[in-house]
Formats: sequence, structure tokens, C-alpha cells
Amino acid sequence: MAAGVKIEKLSFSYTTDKQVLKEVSLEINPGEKLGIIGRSGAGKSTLLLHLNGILNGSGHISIDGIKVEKRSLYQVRKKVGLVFQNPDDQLFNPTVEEDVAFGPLNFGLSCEETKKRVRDALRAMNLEGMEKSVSHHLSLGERKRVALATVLAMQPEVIAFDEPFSSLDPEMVVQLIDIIQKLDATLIVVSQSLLPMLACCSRLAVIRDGVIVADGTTREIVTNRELMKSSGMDLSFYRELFRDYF
Amino acid sequence: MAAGVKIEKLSFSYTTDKQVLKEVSLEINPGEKLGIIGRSGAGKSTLLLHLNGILNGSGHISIDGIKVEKRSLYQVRKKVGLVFQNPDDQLFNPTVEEDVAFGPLNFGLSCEETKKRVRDALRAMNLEGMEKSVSHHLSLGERKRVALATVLAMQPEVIAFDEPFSSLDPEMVVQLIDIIQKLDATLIVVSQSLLPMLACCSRLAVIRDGVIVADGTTREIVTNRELMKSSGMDLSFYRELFRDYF
Amino acid sequence: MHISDGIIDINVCIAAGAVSIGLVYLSGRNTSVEEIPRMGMMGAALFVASLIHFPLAGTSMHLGLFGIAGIILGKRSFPPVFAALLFQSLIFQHGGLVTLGVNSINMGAGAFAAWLIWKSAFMNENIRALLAGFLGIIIPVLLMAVEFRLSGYGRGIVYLFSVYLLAAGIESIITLGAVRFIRKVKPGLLT
Amino acid sequence: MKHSFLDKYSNLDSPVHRLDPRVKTVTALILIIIIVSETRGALFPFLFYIPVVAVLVAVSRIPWSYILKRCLIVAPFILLTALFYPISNMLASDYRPQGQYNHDYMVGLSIFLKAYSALILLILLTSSAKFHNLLLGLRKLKMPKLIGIISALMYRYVFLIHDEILKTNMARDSRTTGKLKMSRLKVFGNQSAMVFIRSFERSQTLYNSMLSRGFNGEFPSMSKLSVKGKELLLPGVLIFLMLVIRLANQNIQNYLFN
Ligand SMILES: Nc1ncnc2c1ncn2[C@@H]1O[C@H](COP(=O)(O)OP(=O)(O)OP(=O)(O)O)[C@@H](O)[C@H]1O
Ligand SMILES: Nc1ncnc2c1ncn2[C@@H]1O[C@H](COP(=O)(O)OP(=O)(O)OP(=O)(O)O)[C@@H](O)[C@H]1O
Ligand SMILES: [Mg+2]
Ligand SMILES: [Mg+2]
Repeated sequence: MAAGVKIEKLSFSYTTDKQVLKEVSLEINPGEKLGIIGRSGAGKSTLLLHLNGILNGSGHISIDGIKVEKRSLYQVRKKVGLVFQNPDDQLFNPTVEEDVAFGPLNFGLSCEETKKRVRDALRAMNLEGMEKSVSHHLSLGERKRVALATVLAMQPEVIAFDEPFSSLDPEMVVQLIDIIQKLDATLIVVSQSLLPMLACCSRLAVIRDGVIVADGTTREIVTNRELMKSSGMDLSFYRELFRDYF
Repeated sequence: MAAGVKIEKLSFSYTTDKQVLKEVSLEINPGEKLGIIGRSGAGKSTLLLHLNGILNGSGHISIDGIKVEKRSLYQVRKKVGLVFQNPDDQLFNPTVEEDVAFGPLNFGLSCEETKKRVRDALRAMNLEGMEKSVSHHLSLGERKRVALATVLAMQPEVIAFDEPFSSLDPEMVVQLIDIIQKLDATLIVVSQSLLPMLACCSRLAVIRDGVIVADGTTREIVTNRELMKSSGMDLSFYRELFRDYF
Repeated sequence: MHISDGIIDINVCIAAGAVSIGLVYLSGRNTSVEEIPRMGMMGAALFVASLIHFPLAGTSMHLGLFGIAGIILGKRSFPPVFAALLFQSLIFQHGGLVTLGVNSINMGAGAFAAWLIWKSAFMNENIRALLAGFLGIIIPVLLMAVEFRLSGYGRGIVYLFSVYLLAAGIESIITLGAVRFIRKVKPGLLT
Repeated sequence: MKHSFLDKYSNLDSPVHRLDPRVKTVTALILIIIIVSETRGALFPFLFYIPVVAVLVAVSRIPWSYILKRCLIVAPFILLTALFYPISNMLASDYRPQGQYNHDYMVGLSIFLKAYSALILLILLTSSAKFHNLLLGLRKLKMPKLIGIISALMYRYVFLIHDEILKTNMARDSRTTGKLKMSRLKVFGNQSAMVFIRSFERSQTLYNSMLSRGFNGEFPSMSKLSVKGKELLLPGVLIFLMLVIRLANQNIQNYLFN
């Protein structure tokens, strides 16, 4: 199952002196896999935090036709899973297992079903055997994977990944790309790791200083050198390296 | 100035049931730029935390001939700068400026000199204008850059970077590579972003489950497909992507 | 400042227990979802502060932070104070189970008084912060004196409490520092 | 605060440990009330109470050394307040007959005994169950819902603060390259204030993360508590015994001394 997402004229500022999002509008079809790229500080995380009502800017957001507002939050959150950029913002239970089980249990799944989901999610993230580990005694990459597992276990209709590939080793990145490709959900991925994004997303949006400056198919965007360069995404340096080594 | 680093038979475990580092030995010449790669959870961060005595395993470490032990800590920390993997582990002052100034001031540098260092470090990290910002109200990429600035401002003889490229946009990565290449210090870089590592490091060591399994020039290691694959660093997937898009 | 079980009269304890449950409901009415983490965090902060001991006037004292609790949480400070004392009682036996009500009324009153001073906008903020910190300790101590008298202790008990004047002084300076810091870094926290 | 300290002996197996946390809490509370409400100055009843408490400790298999060590933390305060009963009366300038002073010492002693017995019972309660099970039990006992949520969050936040303290210590130390050249007060003051504020902010983000995973005030748990009838036997007998002692010793005492 997948749900559509519609963002209309979303504006937001943390402090009075700087507007972080400026009338952002985006429409994402059910099942679509959208990547959002942009410089550090452009407002990507801020945008994602609006999707399940953690931040409240002006403008409208709707998920599957349901407007994101105070009284629809529980419903919206059941549909939208959000993986935070920093896993330490996401993990709060004493053990890995409890953390992953938290979402499914809250949404009323049975113990049996929850256990199965936990097992599956941990297996998908190569975390078998860590069920009883204390979440904040893990390496950053391990915590990132637990954070991903907590959301995967909820099987939401819309998943927003904030920087999912950072701190993962290349092998795990490939594995995650595979999982993402197979997910039957609407996907919004924010990442500075462009290569994995190319493999996951069919569409890319570019955000600059809180404004969406481009939006198109992945190929369109990536091959637009001018655009990529002016948004801090120039890959020519990597190309040289790659040529050199492979 | 640069100093040599010598690690001999370093072993460490957080808990009694699992040894994280197993008799790790490494010798790094003054001015050398060494990269350490390995799967998530292999023990990379744990190793770096030993370099300036935050963790104390069994075995010997010496920096520039000075043994790292309780009574030499001040001296050692003057020589070794450590950029933590998670910027939240690094920043503890209210504002960006104060955080960057903390190290130099403690060195006993004059106010003038400190101000200059802070200005330079912030400029190098594209953080001009953020001097008075509250560190933990920044985006993760911005915090990462502040963390880098705090260490660059100290101009240490040995710098240990833990995952310096994560959350940085490609433009900033290139800029950081440039800074790193120009640094007159011994360098130890840990990162899952292999491409920038290729540009920074002349030598790579591979760590697997707490054991150094390979150590050689960057080209030797990276072109050893077998080794890369078995350490979770297979890049063939990226190669395909690259071929496809560029 | 934590009264253990068995020290004061059981009737006082039971009455205070009932009143404190009432106060929890009263002060927690219409709590919104956004207020909950703050209350939990304040409770945790109170608990942690009580673990930090420093030597003073021959005995060992610890921070109260009731003034700060009042400033940050206002009328919502009672439930966290209650919860923090429950933790202290269960984990370190700092204060008893039967005296939980008495203790939380004492310290909750400190936080409440601090809040009253804080929100009365008629003085300089720094002075209000100093006073809030001071009242946060001194009010509980006064109440404690009353309860001890009710339990048959002699009037000489007041001498013991003079020690706390010093603690209240230290506390008020810390409160001032905290308020000025919060004003700079995260003004939204101050009510 | 480490888990290991908190739950050090909670994994032993004994009749006391096996009790449901709710039953255990209520029983402890009743026993404490019985002891604490004993007449002031009465020392005789403690000839019965103390053995009962001692037997309970023995049954629980928790080492005495551990219980006494934990007693030590608050012991000075209890001792002080007990001593202060007679002293506070002496310090007051009112005239009191000599006999009154002797009685004051008896009261002081009885306060001491009461407080200590209650203290040991409390220690027994908290060290024979996992702390979070105890909280769970309290929640199930209809403790006010708000307190339930707050304490469940607190349990996590205490570790969070601990974590922040460790982190900032690490951050400070890694760049402390000699004796602090700035005012120590400023550095440590800044640091503690930052710990405080960062903990607040992280608690907020973590709470958001909880909300985004469907939290609505109840902490879900996969382990269910249930009380079987026969589990009530031991506590029932215990409470009955204590009540009998409490009521009877009055008579015995009257009989013996009058
Ligand atoms: N504080 C801790 N307590 C207990 N175990 C820990 C702690 N920190 C790390 N570990 C364990 O030690 C091992 C090595 O951790 P380390 O952080 O060094 O990994 P890493 O190589 O840096 O991984 P990553 O690439 O994910 O950052 C991991 O298995 C981790 O679970
Ligand atoms: N809590 C906050 N208070 C004030 N300003 C903030 C806060 N969080 C972020 N900002 C500011 O808002 C802007 C956008 O931040 P955001 O976290 O959305 O960036 P981002 O695009 O996710 O960047 P990154 O790639 O570094 O994660 C930044 O300039 C940042 O400084
Ligand atoms: Mg971000
Ligand atoms: Mg690491």
C-alpha cells in the first residue's frame, strides 16, 4: 500500500530572523520514490519533519487526502514513518528490541505479529543477535540501522528517510538500496550520498535556501551540470577519482 | 609540524563478553595520511578514541614518542586533535564561536590569536556569519562542520577524523579534501565514504572485527577486489551507477 | 530535606498523601501533549540534581533546583516534583514511601512559591531569579519545621534549619546563573 | 546511575522476588504503615517487628552486606533527626521535668527503630524487583496517569542526562590541553547548563520520535503482569501476622508492665 503526499505553499522559520522554508510545494504520487537534494542547511530535514506534524509551518500538507493538523496526527503518524537524520533523536528505549517493537505495539499489533516484524526488520538491517543490546551503546552505524529498523517494522505507507546512507558501510548501502527499491510505499529520501540516491529515486527535487529550484526525473536533474554545480552537487571531482581507480 | 603515532598490541572491550579491539598494531609516520576502513561495528571509532586517551585499552600507544597514559594526557591532547563521528559528542559550548575558541584558549593563546584562528577555521568550513548561533540549533551538516572547525582551530600535529565527510554536501566534501590535503599534520581518517578517502589518503588499513587484516598503499588495497569485497567495501555497484549516469 | 518514614506523625503523612494526590490531578489538569516531555525532563533533572552532593556546614547537601522547576514549569511543577521524589524514595531511599506526600508538598510548595515570584513582573529578572532560588529551598524548610513541630519535636528544631539558609543562598546563585544562561541560549524555556 | 547498581540483586530467585510487583508494593506499604504508626516511644514492639523484617531479608536471599550498605546512604540523616528529637526539646527554653527528658530519649530511639525498619523494607522492595517492573506495577495500580507517564519518561531521561554528561565530559577533555586556562567556574557552569538544555531539547526530539511512532500516553509492553490467587498467600499471612503483633503487643505490654 502506498499513499500520496501533497505539500502546498509550506513556509517555516525556527527563529524570527530567518525563513527556512519558503512556500515549498511538492506533490508526490502514491508509490513514487522522490529524492530531495541540496546543500547542508538548505532546509531538507526541516521539510521532512513537517510530514508527520512534528513541525508546524504555515501552508497545507496532506497525506492520502488527510490534512496534517492537530486532530489528525495519530492517523497521519500511522501512515508516515520518519527516519531521523541523527539516530540519537530516534532511539529511546533501553534495548534494541523494545525500540523496534515500540511502533508496532502502539498501533495495536498483537505480540506475535510484533515479534515477527521485529525479527524481520532486524534481519533486514543485519542486526540479528543485537536484540538485547542497549541502543546507545552501539556504534553510530549500528544505531542508524536500528533507527531504520524501527520505521521499517511499522510498514508505513509513506516513508521519509533523512540521510539513510550515512555511516553505513558500502555493503549495507547496497542492501538498503535493495530494500528501498522493493518497498511498497511512497518514499521521500534526503541524502548527500548522491550515488545511492540515483539507484533509489526515479525523481529528484533540488532545494536551495528553502526554495525548490528544480524538480524532474533523476536523469534530467543529474545530467544538468549547471544546476548540479550551482546547488553544491558537482560530481566531476568524483568522476576523476573513479576514472583513476577503476 | 607533524608527529608520528605508534600503536602496539592495543586490545579493548567495552563489556566483558566481547573484545572490540584485538591486539591492533599500527605505525604511522609523521605527516603520513592513513585511512582506516571497515564494516560498521568493526571498531574504528573505538580505535580513534584511544589516540587521545579517552579510552584506555591494554597495549601501548605513543604520540611523537610520548606514551599515552594518565599523566601525559595534557601533553598528548595538545598534539592530537580528534573529530568525533557524531558532532553532538564534540560540541558543548553554547555558541559556535565559544566552542571553536575553547581549544585555542586552553592552549594559552592570546585573545587576538584565538580570534584569528576561530575566524580562519569558520571560514574554511563555510560557517561565516554563524559565530553567534547556538551550536545545537544547527543542521547536522552544519554541526559537523563546526566540529571540524573546533579541531582545525587547534592546529594539532596529529588529527584523527572520524567519518568527516558524512552529512556534508559534495561541494563541501571537495573543499574538505582540499583542506586535508594541505594540512601539515599526521592524519588518520575513518570513513565509509570511500571516494573522498581515495583522494585524501596515501595509505589504507582495513579493520575487520577488531583486527587489522590489511595495510598498504591506497591503490594496493582498493584494487584488491577480493579484500574489499570480504570487508564489506565492494564498489562494483557504484561503478555500474557511475557508468550509467556519466 | 527528605523526610524518611517513621520520623513524623503518621496522621500528618496520610493527610499529606491524600492532599498530594489531589494536587497532582489539580496541577495536571488539561495538560497538553507538548507539555509532557518537559515535565518528564524536569523530573529527571530534579532527580539527577539530588545525586550531586557537596559538603556544606559539616553535612552533605545536594542541589534542589525547585526554584528552576517553578520558573520553567510554573503550575505544572508539582507532578514532576512528586515523580522525582518517588524515584528518590525507591532508588536511594531518600525520603520514604509513606512520607512521599509530605515531601512532595514541601518541595512542590517551594517550586510554586518560586513561580509566583518569577511571574510577578515587578522587579528586575535577576532579582526575581535569586529570590525564586531562595524560596525554592526555604519554603520547604519552613514547612518541614511545621511538620516536625506537629509531630512533637521541640521548638529547638529551628536551629537545625538555620543550616539551610546557606544552602538556599547557594541555590539562589545557581538559579540566577541558570536563568541568565537559558535567557541567552533557549529563552523559550522560561515561562 | 548504572543498571547494574539499580537492578543488582533483582535477578535472584526467592519467594520475595517472585511476587508480582503490585502485590509487593502494596504489601510493603502496609507493613511500613503498621510499623510507622506504632505508638511513639514504644520500644517493646520492635522485639517482634525487627525479627519479622530480618526473616524477610533472609528469605529474599539478598545479602545483608548490600542492604546495610544502602542503608548507610541515608543513615546519617535518620540518626540526626532521631537524635534531634530530644535535643530540640532541650534547646527550647521551656522548663521540662527530668522524667520528660528520659521519655524524649525513648521517643528518639523509637523514631530511629521505626525509620530503620521502614528503610529496610523499602530497600527490600526496590532491590527485589527490576526498577522498571516496579514502575510498571505502580502504573497498573492506578497511580495517577500523569505520574505514570512522567515516571516512565523520567526513567529514560535519567539515562539521557547521564549520557549527555558523559558526552560533554568527553568533548571537554578531548580539547583540554593543559590546566584550564579559562575560569573553571565558567567552563563547568557552561557545561552543566548545556547538559541541562541539551537534555531538554533531546527529550523533546525523542518525544517527537515517540509520537511519530504512535505513542499516545501508554507505554506498550510485551510482558503482561498477572496475579494468581496463591501468590497472595505469603503477603496475606505476613500482613495478618504483623497486624496481630501490632494489636496484641499492646495487651502483652500492658499485662507485663502494669
Ligand atoms: N559504549 C559502548 N558500550 C558497549 N559496546 C559498544 C560501545 N560503543 C561501541 N560498542 C560496540 O563496539 C563495537 C565497535 O564499535 P565502534 O563504534 O568502534 O564501531 P565503528 O567501527 O566505529 O562502526 P561505525 O562505522 O558504525 O561507526 C560495536 O560492535 C559496538 O556495538
Ligand atoms: N532547532 C533549530 N533552531 C534554529 N534554527 C535551526 C534549527 N534547526 C535547524 N535550523 C536552521 O535551519 C536551517 C535548515 O536546517 P535543516 O536541518 O533543515 O538543514 P538540512 O538541509 O537538513 O541540512 P543538513 O544537510 O546539514 O542536514 C539551517 O540553516 C539551520 O541552521
Ligand atoms: Mg538535515
Ligand atoms: Mg564509528
